Amino acid sequence: MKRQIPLMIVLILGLLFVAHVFIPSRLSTDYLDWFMKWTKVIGPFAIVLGVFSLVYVHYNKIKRKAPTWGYSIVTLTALVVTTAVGFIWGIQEGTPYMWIFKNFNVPLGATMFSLLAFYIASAAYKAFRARSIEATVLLVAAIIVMLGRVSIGQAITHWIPDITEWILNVPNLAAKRGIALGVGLGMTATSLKIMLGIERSYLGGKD
Amino acid sequence: MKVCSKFGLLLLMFTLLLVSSAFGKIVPNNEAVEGLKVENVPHDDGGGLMLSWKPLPKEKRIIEYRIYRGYTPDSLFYIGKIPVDAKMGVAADTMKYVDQGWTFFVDATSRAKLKHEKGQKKGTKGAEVLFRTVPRDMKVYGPMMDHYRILVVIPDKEYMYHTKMKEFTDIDSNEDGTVDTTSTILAGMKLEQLKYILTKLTVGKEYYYAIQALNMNRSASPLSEIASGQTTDDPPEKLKEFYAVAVTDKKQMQFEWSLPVFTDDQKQFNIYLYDEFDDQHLIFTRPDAYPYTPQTNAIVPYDSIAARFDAFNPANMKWYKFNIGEQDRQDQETLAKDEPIPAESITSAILPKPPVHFTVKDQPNDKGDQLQVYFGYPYYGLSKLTYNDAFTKLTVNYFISENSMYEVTRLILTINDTTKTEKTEYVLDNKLEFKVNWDHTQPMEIKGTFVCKHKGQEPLPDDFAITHTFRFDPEMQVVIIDYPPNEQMKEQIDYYYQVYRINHTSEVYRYAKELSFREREYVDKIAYETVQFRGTPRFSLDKKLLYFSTYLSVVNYKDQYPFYTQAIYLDQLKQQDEEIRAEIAELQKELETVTDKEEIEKIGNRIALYTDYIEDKPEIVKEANQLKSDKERMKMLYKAHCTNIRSFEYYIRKTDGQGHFIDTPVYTAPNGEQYIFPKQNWFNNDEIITLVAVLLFAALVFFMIKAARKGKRLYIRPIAGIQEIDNAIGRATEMGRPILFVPGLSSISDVATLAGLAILSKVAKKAAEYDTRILVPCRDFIVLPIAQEIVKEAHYEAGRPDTYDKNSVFFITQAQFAFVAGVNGIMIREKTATNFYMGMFWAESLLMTETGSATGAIQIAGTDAVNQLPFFITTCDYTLIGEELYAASAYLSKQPLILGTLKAQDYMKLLIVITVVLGTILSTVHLTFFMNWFPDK
Amino acid sequence: MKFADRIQKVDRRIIYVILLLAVVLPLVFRLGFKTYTTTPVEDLYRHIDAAAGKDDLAILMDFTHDPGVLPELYPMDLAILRHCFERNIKVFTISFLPQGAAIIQMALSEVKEDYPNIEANVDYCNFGFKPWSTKLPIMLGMGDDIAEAVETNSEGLKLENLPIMQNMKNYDNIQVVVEISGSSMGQFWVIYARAKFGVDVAVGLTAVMAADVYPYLQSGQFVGSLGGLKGAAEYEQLVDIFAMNGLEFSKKKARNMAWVEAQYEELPELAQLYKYNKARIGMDAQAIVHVLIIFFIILGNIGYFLDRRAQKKSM
Amino acid sequence: MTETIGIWIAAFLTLCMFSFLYKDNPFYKFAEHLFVGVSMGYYIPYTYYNAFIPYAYNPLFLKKEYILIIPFIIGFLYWFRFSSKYSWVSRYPIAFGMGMVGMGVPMSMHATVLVQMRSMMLPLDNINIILIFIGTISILLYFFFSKAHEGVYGKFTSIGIWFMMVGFGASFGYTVMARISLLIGRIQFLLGDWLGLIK
Repeated sequence: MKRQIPLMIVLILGLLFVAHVFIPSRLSTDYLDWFMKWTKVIGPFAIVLGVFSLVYVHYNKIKRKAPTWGYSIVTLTALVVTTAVGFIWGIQEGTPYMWIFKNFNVPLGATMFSLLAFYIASAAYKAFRARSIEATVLLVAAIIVMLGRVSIGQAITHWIPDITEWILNVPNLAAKRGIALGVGLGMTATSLKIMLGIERSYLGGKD
Repeated sequence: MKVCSKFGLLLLMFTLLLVSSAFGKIVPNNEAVEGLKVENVPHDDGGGLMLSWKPLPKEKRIIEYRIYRGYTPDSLFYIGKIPVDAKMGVAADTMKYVDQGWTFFVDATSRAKLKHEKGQKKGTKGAEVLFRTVPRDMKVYGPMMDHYRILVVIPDKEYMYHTKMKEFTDIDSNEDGTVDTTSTILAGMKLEQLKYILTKLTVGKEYYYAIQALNMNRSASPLSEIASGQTTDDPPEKLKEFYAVAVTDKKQMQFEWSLPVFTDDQKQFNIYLYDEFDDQHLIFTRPDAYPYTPQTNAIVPYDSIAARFDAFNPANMKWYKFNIGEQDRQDQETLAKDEPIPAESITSAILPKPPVHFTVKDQPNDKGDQLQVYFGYPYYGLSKLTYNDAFTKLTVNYFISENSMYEVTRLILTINDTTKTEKTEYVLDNKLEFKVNWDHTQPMEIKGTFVCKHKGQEPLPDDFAITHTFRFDPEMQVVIIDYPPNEQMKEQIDYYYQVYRINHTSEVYRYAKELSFREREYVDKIAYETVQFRGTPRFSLDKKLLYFSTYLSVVNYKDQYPFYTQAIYLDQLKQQDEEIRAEIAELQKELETVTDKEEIEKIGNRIALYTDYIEDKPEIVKEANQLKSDKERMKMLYKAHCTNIRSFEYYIRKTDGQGHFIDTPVYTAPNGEQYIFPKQNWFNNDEIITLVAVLLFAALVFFMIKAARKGKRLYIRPIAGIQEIDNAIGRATEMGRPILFVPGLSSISDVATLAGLAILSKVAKKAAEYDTRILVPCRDFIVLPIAQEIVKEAHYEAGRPDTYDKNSVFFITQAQFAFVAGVNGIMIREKTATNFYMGMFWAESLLMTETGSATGAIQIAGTDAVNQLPFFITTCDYTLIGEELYAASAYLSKQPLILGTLKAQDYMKLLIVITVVLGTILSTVHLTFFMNWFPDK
Repeated sequence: MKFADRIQKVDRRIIYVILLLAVVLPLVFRLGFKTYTTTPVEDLYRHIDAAAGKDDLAILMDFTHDPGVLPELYPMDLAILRHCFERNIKVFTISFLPQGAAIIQMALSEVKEDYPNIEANVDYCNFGFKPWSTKLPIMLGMGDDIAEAVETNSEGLKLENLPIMQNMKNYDNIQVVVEISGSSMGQFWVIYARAKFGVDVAVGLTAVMAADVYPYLQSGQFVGSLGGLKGAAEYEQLVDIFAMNGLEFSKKKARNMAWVEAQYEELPELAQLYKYNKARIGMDAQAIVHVLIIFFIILGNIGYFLDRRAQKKSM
Repeated sequence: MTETIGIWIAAFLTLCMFSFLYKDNPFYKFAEHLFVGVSMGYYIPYTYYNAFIPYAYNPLFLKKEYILIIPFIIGFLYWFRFSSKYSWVSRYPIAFGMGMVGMGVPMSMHATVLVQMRSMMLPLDNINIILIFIGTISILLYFFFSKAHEGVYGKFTSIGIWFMMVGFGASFGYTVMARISLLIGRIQFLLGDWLGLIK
């Protein structure tokens, strides 16, 4: 009941999905439609887990007066207000909800992204170390590619753009292919393990 | 208490800020939209009106214009909006909205009650007239249906099996005081059984419109003037093109014309001949194929012209002129040409050659909704030619069009230079390199022949070859292909193919597809029947039912009844039959009394007609009507309906669009059948190799697990990152600082996440043994409880359940960068000594590892995200690359089941290497059959 | 020893400031590096230029991109539109993303400012936003009849009544489809429009995506491509040296750096506007930053090695 | 005015975020916590209106498809996660969603293994193809875990590492480039469109 039935569900649905791939008939596509329809019904309920967990963590911090608990108030306030605003005035363009999204979420997210360039610069200086011969090769290839994509590279010698292109088309292709093949096989294996109940960590717990 | 008040205070401030800013009426939206005009859409079927108005100035920050419509000026319903970018506004002077075609009206998910539009200020114009969308309340939408054209879309299953039969009796009083009663049986359905109801404007009716603009705060402008317009059914538009060609030796005329834009209410095309006295004679009509596209060309034999125009004499062709008229359902007609045009006289030698081997076949490996239409020999074209500086090397990029009858296995190209090098392409990778001796000031030719796998057809003719010409343009420095084209290419380029089809419950061919001269195959999608369309229903307010006509088309019966229909209720059928029998009996009685010969014949004919109607039925209908249960009978009829509506006859027309065309005959399958029906398949043969691979792999897994269980020692080579895990945990213990473990940012269905969690369980156990705190931030709320369980379990296993802190595994947020911001904060505040990143990562990886490296933590990463690996390798102390991550989880767990699968994976890899080496050797010696077993996409 | 230590311990904030300067300075003070044009960009330019002055040929620009990738793609939008307006090439614009519609508006009005004679629906026609779900019907339908497939322009006007459409029927009248996007949308055009109707397709992509199109370029499925800011910069240069000086394209001349330098001397004022140099200026900054980062990597590693050697010695 | 407030808030938050480059500080912490709260708060109504209403509520309660009661209940089972005694009940919805993995078995075999295998089997007729071939094979063997990397075999697999590192270097260079053009774009917008410093 606690473990066997969920595993059975996965096995049966999984086998049907394996069959779905090999059987093109209408019955098979109907099965997929059915599954998708149900999944779409089930899906929205999961968000409650996240909300509850977030509230729980921050509520606890506030209650215990953990260090920096004041910021937890900020988080909870923002959560409550944004949610309330969304439910009261709707989520269309022009509502306070979208206003919050545009003026809070978007700049915060975009800024995070543009910070990446700064991190790269400092990482270039502090963290990108030729710790081993392999890492050295990596850095040299990176430097060639970086030069090859700007006019300075061409100005130095036309070999640099040519080598850049070669790196992209030959070693890069081989690397991507080799890794993708292994990863693909790993994905097949993991899917198989889950389906057969060998891999069950996603269920959590032991009983 | 203090917490609560602080929280409350912040909440209050936040809300105040928002409310004041959002609803402070900061940009007054006090100007109404002006200049609203409603005009009839020209050339249409009388179902379209066009609105235009002046947009409000940019400063008003309008985000949308909302459009309201009604058939009286005192109640207008919301029908749609035009969203606008608030900052940029509308650049044009006028805005337009076209209310045309079928639009959504109502369905079961529409709002429940009639509701006034929000934001209407009492006392202002429009305060009472505006309503939101049409509600699902029958009291409101029911009567509205009389004022529009209505199309109801009903799911098949509901219509066939879940309706309530009801008889309606209508009493019409005639002028002379007598009354006619007609009774109709209809099928009753609830609104929620329908898919939805669509609406369209009706002809000759006045409709009222108004516009309201919403600004950035969603506050509404005052209502515009209510403008009205009347729909009128205009005469059809002029056809743009019309060509007449007389093919003298075939004794026929060929016509071709262009399609009008509005086809909705088109009835037919009429072709007229004007004789030497300018008298008009109708010589041909082509009915429309609504709602499909009709044919835009016709073959009219001289005989059939003569049948309609006695004095027709082909010898006088030069006197005759021709024109075409488009006629709509209201019988309005527009002629295409102001002056009729003469016909071009040709012989059939000028016509193109018809495509060979035209075939229609069920598409294999599908769910039964596709047919293959193919014809002709293969074709290759050149997409690009590149050369080296000395013009000694030429790279040819080609493409091949083939069909399932002639599958090209090899392409042999010859360049017509002095060396006449011939090159054979074994693997068709669209690229071939030549050493040439080309005087590049001169044009050059390239000739291609094919080697084909032909399936049951005759092989390609020996001399079949396609030759392209190319020349070098010195200024542009490029090679130009087929310009001008040679004779052979000219004959190809000038023509295209039209595929026509007709199903087994209709009377006219419909246009399916146009194919260019390059194409040789077309897969025709025959969608499954899922819905029925019905017109305006009756409705009953107390029963809350809508009533629809009960007839279902079954088959094209003997071409006499292209749409042979049957009632869906047996009772209705019996009643009908009884009525007709009674009518026959009455007529026979009448027959005994009349003496007039003509009258007798007339009545006799009617009796014969009625008897025919009762007796002469398609076999399937007869058989179905034997059945006792309505449901069984409908099952049978519905099946016939689906089969016939989805069976098609095909032919192909090769044309230049100007009347020079030639047809293939209608395709006849080897079994004599002309209507081709798409069959569904129960196994996808293209996937055999996948099945073999999956089975092989599953067998390997099975045996390896078995071996592992028996206790066979399975060797796994050491993996650098894994051995460092212990040291890293030990370091954290020594320093007395916590460990951070990020199980990736993806969901549980990601393999990397699972591998990360498996490693987490080992790390958590070690940490518990050393009594070191472990922090696990999660981004996915499904991963969260699982990670919690895993860490809890690890503490139990280590015998330290007391040290488990539920708050050490926690959720941060779903937003990618907010999550990273959170993790970075933890690293800095908690001063973590060791950071693990195991799972799936995106652009955020560097943000985390850089912060980690700044805090001086030992970092161990593992991911299969190829784009993030370089950053991990250069910033972390150890990195598990791709599959090493998966292997690590198995390596650490030491469970036979998991070790066994890793082993199986390993041997599978070995098998792949061997296969690939073998395949490469074979293809290098031009044996490509082996590699062709594998799928290419 | 001390040197190595000092290198290792530079405050990261100093690095941030240097980076910021390396980005800002080239943007404010133009460096004016000349770009080396590459074949895919030249091919696209040549293809578009071949429609100059013809009223039965147009190019179709698909703006399926959102504001997130504007920095890289917007200069392409401007450069191509300027090329077309300068050389009297008819343009159609379309977008399958709602945000793309606003970008089209913005780009058109920005370039139109400088070309007062260019008229909407005569010299160009904006098809506007078409829902994502209509992408296939439109791509395929244009092979038969553009007016029928697209139906209305962005103002809701029926296409077949517009002056620009008088000589336009189907893909035969489309010189090239230029797909400008941060996704693999261009491959849709190859599969549905190129394979079936033989229309030429080219793409403008973000730099990250650019590497993925090599196979398509090699096989000729894309007639040209603009990769990231660099591609845009090259196109800007081609427009300047040929179109702005009223010259026909010539690959020979484009590759002759001395000739290119000379052309820059005689540019009209219009070409000096910042918006038409955005990609080249951006590329200058990019080049500087690349060099800076390479310098950082090398310097950082020198420190690292000195440090390690010192550690080894002391052991 | 709303807009102005909006721009100021956005600017303030941007600065808070950037302040992290200097060092961790209360402003950054404030922005970070705010971001967490707002983004979660954004998801709740979004999911409600765009997933729950159209896929769960409408079909069940308005279209009266009563069969959907079953997934509705399964969805509710997620909430048992909060009970310590019955938390196993929440495995049911998780297991239901996991059924999809069945498709993953043949699909990933087809799409990532077999298709890649075919593209590797090209005739070895030029040096680049031979290099790609050797590279791919050696990378595959590098990930072969049943044999230690020793001797000739070890040398061969280390070729794989070299290939991978060069490949990683390329994608490294590309990513760096992309990030920088993003920053340049942002600063161009800031300096040009916002402050009007460059023209």
